[in-house]
Amino acid sequence: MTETTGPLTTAIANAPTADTETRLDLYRTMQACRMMEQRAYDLFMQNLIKGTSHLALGQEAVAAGFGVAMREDDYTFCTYRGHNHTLVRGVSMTGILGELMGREIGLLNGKGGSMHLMDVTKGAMGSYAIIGAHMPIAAGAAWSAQYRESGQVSVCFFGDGTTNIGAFHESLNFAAVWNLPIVYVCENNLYMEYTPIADVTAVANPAADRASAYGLEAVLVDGNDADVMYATAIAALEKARSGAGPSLIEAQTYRHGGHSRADPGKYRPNEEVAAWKARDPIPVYRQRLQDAGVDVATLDAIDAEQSARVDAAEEAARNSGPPPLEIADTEVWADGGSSWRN
Amino acid sequence: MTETTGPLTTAIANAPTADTETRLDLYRTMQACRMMEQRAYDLFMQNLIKGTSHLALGQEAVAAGFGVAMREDDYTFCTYRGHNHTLVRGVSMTGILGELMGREIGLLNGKGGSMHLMDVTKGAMGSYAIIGAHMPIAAGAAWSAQYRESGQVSVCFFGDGTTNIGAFHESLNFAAVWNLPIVYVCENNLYMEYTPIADVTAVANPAADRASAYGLEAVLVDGNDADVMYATAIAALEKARSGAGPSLIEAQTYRHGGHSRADPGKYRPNEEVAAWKARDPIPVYRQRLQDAGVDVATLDAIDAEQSARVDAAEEAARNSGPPPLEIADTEVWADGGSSWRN
Amino acid sequence: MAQLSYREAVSAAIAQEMRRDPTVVVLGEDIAAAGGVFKTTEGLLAEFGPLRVRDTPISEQAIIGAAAGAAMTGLKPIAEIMFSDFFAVCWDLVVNQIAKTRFMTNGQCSFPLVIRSANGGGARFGAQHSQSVENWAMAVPGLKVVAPSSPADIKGLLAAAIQDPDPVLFFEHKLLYGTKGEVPEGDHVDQLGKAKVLRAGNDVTIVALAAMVPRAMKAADILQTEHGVSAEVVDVRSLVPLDTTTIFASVSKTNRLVTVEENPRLCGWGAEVSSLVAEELFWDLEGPIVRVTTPHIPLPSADALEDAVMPSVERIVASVLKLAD
Amino acid sequence: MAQLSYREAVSAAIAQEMRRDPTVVVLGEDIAAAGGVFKTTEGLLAEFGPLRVRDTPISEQAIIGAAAGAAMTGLKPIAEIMFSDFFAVCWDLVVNQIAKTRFMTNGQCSFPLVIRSANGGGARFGAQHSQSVENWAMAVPGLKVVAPSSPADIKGLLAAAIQDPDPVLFFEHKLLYGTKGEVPEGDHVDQLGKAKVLRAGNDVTIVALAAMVPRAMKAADILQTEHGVSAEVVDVRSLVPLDTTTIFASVSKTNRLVTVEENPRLCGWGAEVSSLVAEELFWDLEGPIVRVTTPHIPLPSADALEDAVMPSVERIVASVLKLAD
Ligand SMILES: Cc1ncc(C[n+]2csc(CCOP(=O)(O)OP(=O)(O)O)c2C)c(N)n1
Ligand SMILES: Cc1ncc(C[n+]2csc(CCOP(=O)(O)OP(=O)(O)O)c2C)c(N)n1
Ligand SMILES: [Mg+2]
Ligand SMILES: [Mg+2]
Repeated sequence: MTETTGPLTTAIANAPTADTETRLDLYRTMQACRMMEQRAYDLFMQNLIKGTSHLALGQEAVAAGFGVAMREDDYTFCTYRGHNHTLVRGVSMTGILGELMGREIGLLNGKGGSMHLMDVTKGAMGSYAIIGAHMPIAAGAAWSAQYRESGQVSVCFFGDGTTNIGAFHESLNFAAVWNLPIVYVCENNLYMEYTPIADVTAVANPAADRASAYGLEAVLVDGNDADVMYATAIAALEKARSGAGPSLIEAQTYRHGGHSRADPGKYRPNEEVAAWKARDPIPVYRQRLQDAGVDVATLDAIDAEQSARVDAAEEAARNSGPPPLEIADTEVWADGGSSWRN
Repeated sequence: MTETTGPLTTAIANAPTADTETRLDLYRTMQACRMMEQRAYDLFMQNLIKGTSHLALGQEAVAAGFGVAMREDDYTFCTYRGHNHTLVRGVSMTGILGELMGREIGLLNGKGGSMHLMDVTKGAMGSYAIIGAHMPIAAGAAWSAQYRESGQVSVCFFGDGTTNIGAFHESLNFAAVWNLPIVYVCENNLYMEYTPIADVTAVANPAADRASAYGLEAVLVDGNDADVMYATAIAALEKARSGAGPSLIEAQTYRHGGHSRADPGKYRPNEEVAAWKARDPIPVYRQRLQDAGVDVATLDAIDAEQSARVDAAEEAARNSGPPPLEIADTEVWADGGSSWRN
Repeated sequence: MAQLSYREAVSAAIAQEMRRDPTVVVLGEDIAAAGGVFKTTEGLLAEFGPLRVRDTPISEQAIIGAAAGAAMTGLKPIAEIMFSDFFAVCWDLVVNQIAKTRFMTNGQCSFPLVIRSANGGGARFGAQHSQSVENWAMAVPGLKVVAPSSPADIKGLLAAAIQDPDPVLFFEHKLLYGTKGEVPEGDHVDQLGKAKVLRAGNDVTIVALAAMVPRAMKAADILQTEHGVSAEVVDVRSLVPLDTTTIFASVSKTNRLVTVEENPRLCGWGAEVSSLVAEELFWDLEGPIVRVTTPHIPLPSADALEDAVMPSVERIVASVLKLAD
Repeated sequence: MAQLSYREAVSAAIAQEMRRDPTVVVLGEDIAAAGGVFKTTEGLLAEFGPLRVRDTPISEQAIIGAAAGAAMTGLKPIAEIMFSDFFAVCWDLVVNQIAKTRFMTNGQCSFPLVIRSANGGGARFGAQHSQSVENWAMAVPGLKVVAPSSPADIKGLLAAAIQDPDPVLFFEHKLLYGTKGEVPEGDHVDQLGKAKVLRAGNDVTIVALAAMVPRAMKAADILQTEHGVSAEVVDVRSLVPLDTTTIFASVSKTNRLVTVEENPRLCGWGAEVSSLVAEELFWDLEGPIVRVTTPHIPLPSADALEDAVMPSVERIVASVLKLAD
C-alpha cells in the first residue's frame, strides 16, 4: 500500500550524513534516555515510584533524532510514554526523576506524575495520558506559531495504537487544511498495550498507509536508526518551517520491556523480542560511530558522563521531600488558587 | 488520488440494467420521496412544522437505489436529513409527516421530531442528529447480524462533512477489522451546512480518497443516477452478505435547497445550482425510462398515485391531534416509565 | 445605552475584544462567511479577516484541541460549539485536558480561552439539540461556567470571559437570542462570579439562570400581584465562580429558597446550591428548599410536550406557593 | 459462600451471565487474550471463545457505538471502558445516543447493555486516570448507574445489570479490586436500586458509595468507640435508580445526614441526596446536612498529595463530630 516516493522521502534518503559533533550528540542523547529510563525501572523495583509508568527503552532513536534536530523554541507534545521526549528538549533530569518519585523537586512538584511531564520553558508542552488528545492540541500550538509568524514548529509523538482513535483523524485533516507547521510522529512499536497492532488495524502501516487520506506523503522510516531519524526530523521540520505544511512520519521501532510497570510483556514471541533487541539503536549506533572513526574513549566518556548525570539526578530527587501539602489545592486557576466561590 | 478499479467498482460497472419493474420501482420511490419532501417544505411555510428540518430534495436517487435493493430485514441508519431514507424502507408516510408536525400519529408520537425518525419494524433503525454518531452504531448492528448469522446487512448513510469527524474514522477501521456486513454510503452534496466541503477537507473526494486508509476499495459513483445507485447497492449488499466485509461508497449528489429550514442556500454560485438542477435525478430518469420504451401513461400514473399518497398522508397527519401530555415522561426505561427513585 | 438583541450582543462583545487585543481569534463551524448558524458571529470576518476568524471542518475535537494549544502558546481563542449537546463529542479535550493541565503542571501554563455554545431547550429541536448542559461543566474542576440571561450580561460577561486568564464555558441560551435589551455603549466589561438581585423581596428567594430568569421574574410578578407573596429573584449568571455571598444574603433575609433549573433533575446546579444552603445556612431556613427542574428525562420534540416538561411560570408560582404554605 | 476478590467477582458475574444467555457478548481493549488491564475478564476468552469475547482497537466511540447497535438488534453487550476518565472520549455515544434513543422513539427500542469501567482515585495514577465520574452519568436521564463496594455486590449487581433491559454504567473502584469478601456461590443476582444499611446507628446517617464505604465504616467504628456517637452507615450502591426509601428511613431515624463522596465537590451525587432530603425531609432534620467530598480540584499524583485531598476516615470523623456538636 504505502508509496514511498515524494519530496520528503527523497529529502530524507538524500540527506548527507550529519557531522561528527551532531552524531555524538545523537549518541549522547540516546544514552541519556536509556540510562534514565533504566534508572526509573530500578526505582520502581525499589517501590520508590508509585502508580504506573511507561518506559520507552528501545525507542530512543526517535526522541533523540528529533531532540537534536529541533530549534530551541519549537514545541513538543508527547504521551505518557514521554520521559525521553521530555528529556531531549533539555529538561532537567532531576525534575523528571523527581516527578516520577512524587517529590517536591519534580517538574510538576508531584502534582502530575510520570504520565504528565511538562516544561514549557523548554518547549516541552506536555505529556498526555489519554490516547490521541494531544494531537489536536499540538495542532493548536502550530496554529499559534503560524499566526504569530514565529517560525516555530510543533512536533507531536504518538503510538501505533493511537492511529485508530477519532482525534488522530480530526487532527490530521485539520492540520492539512490549515496548512499548519506541524510534524506528527507515529512510533510504531507493534503493540497497543498487550494487543498486536495488526489485530486491530485495517492497514499494515497504521500511519503511513493513512497519510494519503490527508493529502500527505507516506513516510515510513527506521525508527531504530538515529541517523535516519535525524535526517527525517531535519527534513520535516524544514518543510513545516518553510510553510509547506504538516508531515506524518511513521517510525518503526520496538519497546524492550512491557507496556507499563505492571506488564512483563509475555504476549510477545521470544524471537520477535530477540530480533529487535539485536537491533537495539544504541549499540548499533555506537558501532557505526566507531566504524566511522570515533574512538572508543570518546564514547566511553559520554557513557560515563551520562551515567554520572543519572546518579546525580537520582541523588537530588531522593534528597527532595514529598511536596508540601499546601500545594494540593493550588493552581487550578491562573490566580494560583482553586476557589469556586466567594 | 482516487483509484477506481477493484471488484466492487467492476461489479458496478458491469451490472446489467435492472428489469423494468425494478426501474419503475426506483422511479416510484424517488417520486414518493420528492413529493413528500416538497410537501414537508409547504408545511414549514405554513408553520405547521416547528423546530428545524433538513430536506434531501435532489438526493433521492441514493435513498431509492438502496431502498429498492435492500432485503426487508436489512438495517438502515441515517441522519437528520433522513426522511427519504426512512420512507424507502416502507415506513408510513403519515407517520413521517405526522412526526414532522409533532402530532400523536407521528412515528415517534412527537417525541423525536424530524431529525430522529425511526421504525424498527421496517429495519429503519433511526435518524441521528449528531454528526457521525450513527456510524459506530450501524457497525454494532452489523456485528449483531454477523454474530447471529442472520445474513442481514447494515447500511449507513452520511454526508461529506461527516467524513471529518472522529467517529467516521473509528467506525471504518472497526468495521474493516471485524469484517462486518456493512455498507457505508457517503452522500457528497458538496456542502457541510454553509461551507463548501473542499474548504475544510484535505482530499478532493472526502470518502473515496480515504477508503484505502481502511484497506477498502475507492468507490465513487454518480449519486444522481438511480440505475447506478441501484447497481451499487446490489453489489455492496451482496459483498457484505457473502462475508466479504464492509464497503465505503461515495455518491456525488446535490441538495436543491438550503441546509435546513432557516437557510435559503445563498452561498452557492447560481451556475452551480443550475448545473445540478439540470441533472435532477427524477426528470432525467423519467426521460431514460421513456427512451427505454416505458409509456408516459405508466409514469403519469405513478406520479398521480404518489401525489395522492402524499395528500392522504398530510390529511391524516393534520387530523391527528397533539400527543397526549401523559407520554411526555414515559419510555425512558424499558418498563415504560421514567422513575429514577423508589 | 443602545438597544441590542442578545444575539447582537455576542458579536458586539467579540468585536470589542478583538479590537482591543490582536491575540483574540475565533474559530468554529460556519462562523466566518456564514456568520454562524445563530448569526452570532456576523460581521467578524469582514472586520477582522480570515486569519482571525476561521471556519473549521466538523471536527469538534480538533476545534477545542486547537483552541487549547493556541491558548497555551500565546493566543486567546474563542471557539464555538454550535449546540451545547455537541460538547459530548469533544468532552475529553474540555474536561481532561483544558480543565486539568494547569493544575497537573502546578501552574506552568494557562488556558485563556472561551468556548461559546448555544444551550437549552424550547426551540422544538428534539433531545439532541436542546440540552442544558451547564451542570456537566460545573461538575468539572478547572472550568469557569457562565450563562447570561440578558443582552447586557452577554456583552459584559462575554468580554470578561475573553479577558479572563482561565478557560470559560460560555452558555448562550438559544431561546433568548431574539430578545432585546439595553446594553451599555462603548467598551463594557462586567465581572465573572457575581450574581445579581433582579428584584427585591422578603418572603422567598428564587434563584434562576439563563432562560429561567425571565420566567422567574414573571412568576415573582404573579406571586406579588395575585398572591401577595414577595419574592426576591437572583440571577446566578455565573456557576463557577459561584456568588454564594449574594445568594446567602438573600436567603438569610427571606429564609426560604426555591431554585429554578432548566436542566434535568439529578445533579443540577440547583442541587449544589441547595446543598450549600442546607449545610451553611441551615439555621436560617424556615422551610424546605424547593427545586424546580425539568424532570429527569430527555427533552421531547413536539411543542406541546416540550412546553409541558420545562419549568413554566405556572410551575414556579405553584412551587413557591406550596412552600409558602 | 466463597472468598472472592472484587476483581474475581467481576469475571464471575460475567461468566455466570454468559453461561445463562448466549446473547451476552463482551468487547473492549485488551480484554480477550490479556484478560483486561485490571485482570477483570480473565478466563472469559478461554471459556467463551473469540466470537463472544473480542478485543477492539483504541476506539472508544466504536466500542460504545457497537455495543449500542448490537443491543438494539438482539445482543446484550458488555463493553469495557478501561478507565472511567475515558468516558469523555465517547460521551456522545453514551449520553446523546444510548441514553436518549428509547425515549425519543417512544419506546421502539431498548439498550440492554452494560458499560463497565474502573473508576476512582487513590492509586497515584494522576488526574487523567483517577476520576470519580459516577456523577457525570447520574446527571444524564436514561442511564442507570451502579457503583458497588464489595465483592458480593459486584457479583450480584453486575449480574443484575447484565439482565437489566436498560443501559447500565457499572463503576468498579480500582482501589477495591484487591479486596476480598464472601460471595454467594452459584447463580447470584441482586437487585438494582437498593441501598444497604451496613451498620445501624441512631445519631447520624452516613451515606457513602464505593471506596468511601469502607472509610465510612471505619469512621463509624471510631465515632462509636472513641466519641460515643452512633452512626448508621448506608451504602448507596445504585445512584440510578436511587433508593430514597432506605436513605430517608435512616435520616428520619437519626435526624442528621452526612454524605461522603469521592467526586469533586460541585454537583456530586451527595448534592442531589442533600437536596432531596432538604426538600422532602426538612422537618425531620435536627442540623445541617454535611457533605464530605474531594475538594473541587483535579487529583494530584504524588501519594502524599492524593491522600491529603481524598476524603479520609479522619475527615469523616471530624465532619460528623462537628455536626454532632
Ligand atoms: C482514550 C484512551 N483509551 C485507552 C487508553 C489506555 N491505553 C493507554 S496506553 C494504550 C496503548 C497505546 O498504544 P500506542 O498508541 O501504540 O502507544 P504505545 O503505548 O505503544 O507507546 C492504551 C490503550 C487511554 N490511555 N486512552
Ligand atoms: C457533532 C456535530 N457537529 C456539528 C453539527 C451541526 N451540523 C448539523 S448538519 C451539519 C453539516 C453536515 O454536513 P454533511 O455531513 O455534509 O451532511 P449534509 O447536511 O450535507 O447532508 C453540521 C455541521 C452536528 N449536528 N453534530
Ligand atoms: Mg504501540
Ligand atoms: Mg453535505
